[in-house]
Amino acid sequence: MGGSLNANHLMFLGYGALWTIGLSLIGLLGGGIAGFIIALCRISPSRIVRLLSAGYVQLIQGTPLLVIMFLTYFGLPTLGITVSPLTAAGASLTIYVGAYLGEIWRGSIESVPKPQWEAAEGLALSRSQRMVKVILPQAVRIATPPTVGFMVQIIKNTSLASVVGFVELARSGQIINNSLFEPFLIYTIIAVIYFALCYPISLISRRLEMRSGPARLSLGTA
Amino acid sequence: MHQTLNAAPTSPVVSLKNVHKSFGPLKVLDGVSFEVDRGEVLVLIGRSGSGKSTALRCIDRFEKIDSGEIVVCDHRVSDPKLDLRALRQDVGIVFQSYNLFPHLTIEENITLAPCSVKGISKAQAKEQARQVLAQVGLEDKLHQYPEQLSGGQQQRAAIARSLAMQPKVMLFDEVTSALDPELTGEVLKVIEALAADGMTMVMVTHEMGFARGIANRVVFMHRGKVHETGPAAILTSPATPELAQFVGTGL
Amino acid sequence: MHQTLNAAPTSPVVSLKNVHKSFGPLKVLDGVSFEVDRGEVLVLIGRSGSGKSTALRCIDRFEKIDSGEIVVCDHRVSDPKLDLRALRQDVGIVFQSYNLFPHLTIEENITLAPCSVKGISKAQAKEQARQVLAQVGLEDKLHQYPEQLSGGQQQRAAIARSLAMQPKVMLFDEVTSALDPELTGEVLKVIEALAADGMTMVMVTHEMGFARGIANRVVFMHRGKVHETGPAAILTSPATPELAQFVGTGL
Amino acid sequence: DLLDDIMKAKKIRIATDMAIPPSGMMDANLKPTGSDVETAQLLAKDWGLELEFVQTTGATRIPNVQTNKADIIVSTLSVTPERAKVIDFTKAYAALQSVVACLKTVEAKDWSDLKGKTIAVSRGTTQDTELSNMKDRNLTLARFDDDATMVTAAVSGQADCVATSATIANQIGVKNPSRVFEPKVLIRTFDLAIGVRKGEPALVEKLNEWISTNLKNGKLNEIYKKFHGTELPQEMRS
Amino acid sequence: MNINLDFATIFERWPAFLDGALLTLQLAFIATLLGTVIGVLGAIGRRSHHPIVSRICGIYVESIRNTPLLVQIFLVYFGLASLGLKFSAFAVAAAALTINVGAYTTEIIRAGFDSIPRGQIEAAEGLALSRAQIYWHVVMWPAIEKVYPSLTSQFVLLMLASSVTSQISAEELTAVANYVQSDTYRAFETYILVALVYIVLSLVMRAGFWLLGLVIFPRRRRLGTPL
Ligand SMILES: Nc1ncnc2c1ncn2[C@@H]1O[C@H](COP(=O)(O)OP(=O)(O)OP(=O)(O)O)[C@@H](O)[C@H]1O
Ligand SMILES: Nc1ncnc2c1ncn2[C@@H]1O[C@H](COP(=O)(O)OP(=O)(O)OP(=O)(O)O)[C@@H](O)[C@H]1O
Ligand SMILES: [Mg+2]
Ligand SMILES: [Mg+2]
Repeated sequence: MGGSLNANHLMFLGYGALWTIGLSLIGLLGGGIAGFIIALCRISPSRIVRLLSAGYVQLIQGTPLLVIMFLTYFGLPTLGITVSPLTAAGASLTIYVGAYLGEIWRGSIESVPKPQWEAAEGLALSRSQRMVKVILPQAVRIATPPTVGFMVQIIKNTSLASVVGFVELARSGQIINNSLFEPFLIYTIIAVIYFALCYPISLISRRLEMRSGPARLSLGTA
Repeated sequence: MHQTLNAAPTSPVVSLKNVHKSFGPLKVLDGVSFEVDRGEVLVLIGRSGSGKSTALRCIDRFEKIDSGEIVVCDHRVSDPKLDLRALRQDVGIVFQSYNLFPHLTIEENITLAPCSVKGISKAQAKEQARQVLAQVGLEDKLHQYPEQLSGGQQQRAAIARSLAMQPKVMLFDEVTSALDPELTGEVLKVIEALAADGMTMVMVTHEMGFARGIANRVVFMHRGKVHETGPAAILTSPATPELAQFVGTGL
Repeated sequence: MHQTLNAAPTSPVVSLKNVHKSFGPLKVLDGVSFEVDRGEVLVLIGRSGSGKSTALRCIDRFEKIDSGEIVVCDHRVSDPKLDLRALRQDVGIVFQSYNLFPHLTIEENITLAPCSVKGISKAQAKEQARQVLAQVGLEDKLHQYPEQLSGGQQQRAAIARSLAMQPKVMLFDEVTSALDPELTGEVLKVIEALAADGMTMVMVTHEMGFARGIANRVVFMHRGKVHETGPAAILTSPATPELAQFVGTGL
Repeated sequence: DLLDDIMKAKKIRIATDMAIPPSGMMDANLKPTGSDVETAQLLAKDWGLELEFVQTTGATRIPNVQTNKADIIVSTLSVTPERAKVIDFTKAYAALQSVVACLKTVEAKDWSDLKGKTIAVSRGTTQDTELSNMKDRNLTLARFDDDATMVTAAVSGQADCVATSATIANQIGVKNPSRVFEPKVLIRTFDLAIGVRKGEPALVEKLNEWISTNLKNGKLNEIYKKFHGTELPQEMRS
Repeated sequence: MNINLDFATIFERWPAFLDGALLTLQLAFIATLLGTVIGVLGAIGRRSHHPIVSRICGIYVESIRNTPLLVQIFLVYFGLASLGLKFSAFAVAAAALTINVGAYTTEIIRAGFDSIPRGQIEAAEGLALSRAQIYWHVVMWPAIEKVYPSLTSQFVLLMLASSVTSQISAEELTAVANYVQSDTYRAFETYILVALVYIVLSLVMRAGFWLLGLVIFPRRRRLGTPL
């Protein structure tokens, strides 16, 4: 222990940041697909599907991601399913991000004014045609800013993958901190790296928001 | 506009029989019955809140009725097993608020349904879009987005969009209230041409002059009931004091 | 309604002198001048996009003009140091879209400004709300929310809200386009009563019958200019071909 | 059984937390180092096995062996009866002297002097458990998630006393020469053992043999001394 | 797998879990309350015509939203201490959470403000209401009503995120869980229990916000529009 910050430490942090980016992409991809399905389920004509998906969203949004990670990685083996850290982290992020994106997207779909649905109905378009040609293009405009905004949260939340053994940005900082004992310095560096990863996305999100009018929805985490 | 009417010549195109409809405690339609024959233009009038829009919405099954029977072009609208899309291919509806799709150009707004529902070719649909837009005096707005048009122009585009589906019945809900007299006149001509071509129409309007000019039959609604009905002439010589008051204080 | 007019009897209540206004490259008002005397009802007509709404909005300083002069009740509207709130206590405006506050009941909509701006007591404001609602035939809707009212009812509530401020001039922008003839008649009576009481009014309308009935003077706008002006009679015997075309094809 | 599996695979997976200095940490070149790390390396070398470190955090050390993601834990596990219900422990391979250390200027000779002072401690460590159980001594604890945070709290003046190993207490004065901490009261000496999941008697037996041998030949003591600055207790070495 | 789940050992510690849950709720409550105030002021500031005011609010929002909460907590805790200011862990945790959630609420409420149609504001201007009166009567309440679901979610997320304050010795629910699990080494049981407690807490919070919504938005109550 002791010593001072050197290039190796920075390399180590950089390597951690790569994992952070990789995990974010996995979460976004998996969560995006899951979220799309959830959003459709939430507005399904079937009451049971609506209830089940609403229950899923409530459950996941009420549970810290840390706990989801833990239970996926260490809980599934007790049921006889072995998962690698990458699978566990990917699955957890998918489950988690899907619940949030699903809600954002459902809100966007529902915020397309009711007369638009009716006008499309009046033109004899089928349910799927209404969705694809009239509602979704308008919903995408509404949904883009909060979706991009939520990506920032995904990036920050991948830090919890340390529980399944990933040494991503936050954990690599913690490890260095525990050999240097300089939390002030280390955490400021980490903050700067996170800022560098997140701020451009926030900027894009804001641009989009300005272009498509005020966002009715936005969600974030700490 | 070429119309192929399948309905047997004897049966009415639209028929409402003793239709009841409430919103919660509020009784909006209280035993409404009327019929519209082929090629007929029926004008629904009545004071605000008397249930005109609701009656129109029930015909196109945007609202489910509580009891009674509605038949439109041989579709039993009150039947729970109704084929909704088949009904709406036969019925065109234009709303009080124009409801153009804001993310599509006027041309795309108009060609969307003919291409998706009827499966006609893009080129054909575009040609048709040009025709119907010309009918409403908007041929130069083909590639504009709705928000680039004035209210009046948007309403005309919405009418054109409905016309493009070549429906058997057209329902209009106060389509002229955003138009100035000049444009109202133009639309009136369009609608007259449609009527001459055999189009059946039900329209809600507040403009009595317009009603007089276009109506084959007038239905005056009052407190959820059909209070008086008859040819356009009843607007000038009403039989009931309520209709007299309604038109008398107007123009 | 008790009006205390401070304007000197000789000066007009509203006066526009050579007003120019562009939106970007689009010239909307191109040297508009007219005056409205005390107690006069001026009706602005013209086809869609001719700048009627814009002229009205400039009078209440919702738009800043590029050049020219506007004076309303001795407020120099074109002056950058204008006391906006004082101007707007003297001017009531009702918009094309009703703009009731959706989260407040009709009563709260009406009492908000009198209580907050004029500081009158809650009880007094409620009493007044009942009066103005009765004037527009909505006394039973006091405790409803706007979305529970039909379009026509919402517009009448919006008029009542403006009346409650007892302004010296009222500006109306197509306030009757959502009303049926019966209600239009009622509102006409309200407005006539206001005029008799000395209220000065500027209104934009598409309904020529209404214009004929109420106007002391008519201003016909065409391409951002005052094209023709005169008493209501010009609607039946227009001097310019443009106005003739505008009213001729109408009712 | 697990021992056979390890020998067949020619590889042993050892769970070690790399964020608890001086037992597990990274050196300036970011190579794992520390007393537990060298102990693990010695074990693998002696048994002729390839060594794989499984990165864990404090909370996941046990689940890692329970769910067969690691074979054994060498990560400052101190033995308590409560924990022995969940995993099996080998005999002790090292010991940890826990003290309450305070700012040099603080007058404190025994427990009663610590009353009313805030004592910083790493949450969930055996020091934490011990002090938490001393209900009648009226101690005020401030629990931090790891040693680094606890040390920083002491360095920055958030706390004037810490309960930790003597080694870590010395670090505070290194970081901030105006705040030198020295051991005031001994809490206890804890045995540290290797953790194995329940029901693997053969592996525990073999590990016990290896520990005895290396305590006797002084190799474990050497590792301990290198990182903790003191020798293992006399009775362990004999 | 030789894991036998034994919840009894964990349940025995219920008083500790209860204390932790209460502290979590307290932190969430304080940060929600103060965060809303900051959010409203911040949103007004961001829309201010004064460039310096809106810039400062922008920097506040961006720096908070783009860095992890943990770092913010460290900076407040150790930063204050090195300035010689000592506060209890609870006070620091509450302050850090407030600063954090204030940035998010600023953004949400600003979006709500922006979504009020121009016509509404013009109607109010036409009635001679002052700027402050317009903000209060015509902009703020409808805006908050519109973004109420987002605000609710944000505050529930804040409650979940408050677990990080265990790092600076706040004895909230996660801290208790960490302590219990390292004392007993029964990580599964602890985490499952803690997940359940968090779900209950978030349901309690949502129910609380729903009830509050009925009180502060009479229109929603009357018209039965779901919140
Ligand atoms: N979805 C609804 N829920 C509850 N009440 C409704 C609904 N739609 C309409 N109403 C009420 O039903 C009554 C009739 O409404 P409708 O829109 O049919 O009137 P209308 O004759 O078209 O009036 P207007 O001329 O103002 O358009 C009104 O009192 C209205 O408030
Ligand atoms: N804020 C604005 N920005 C840009 N252009 C505008 C704006 N407001 C109005 N315009 C344009 O100015 C012109 C005049 O608009 P205005 O609303 O005054 O017309 P109008 O006579 O009231 O028409 P209508 O009868 O359709 O209401 C129109 O072409 C319109 O597109
Ligand atoms: Mg209607
Ligand atoms: Mg206009």
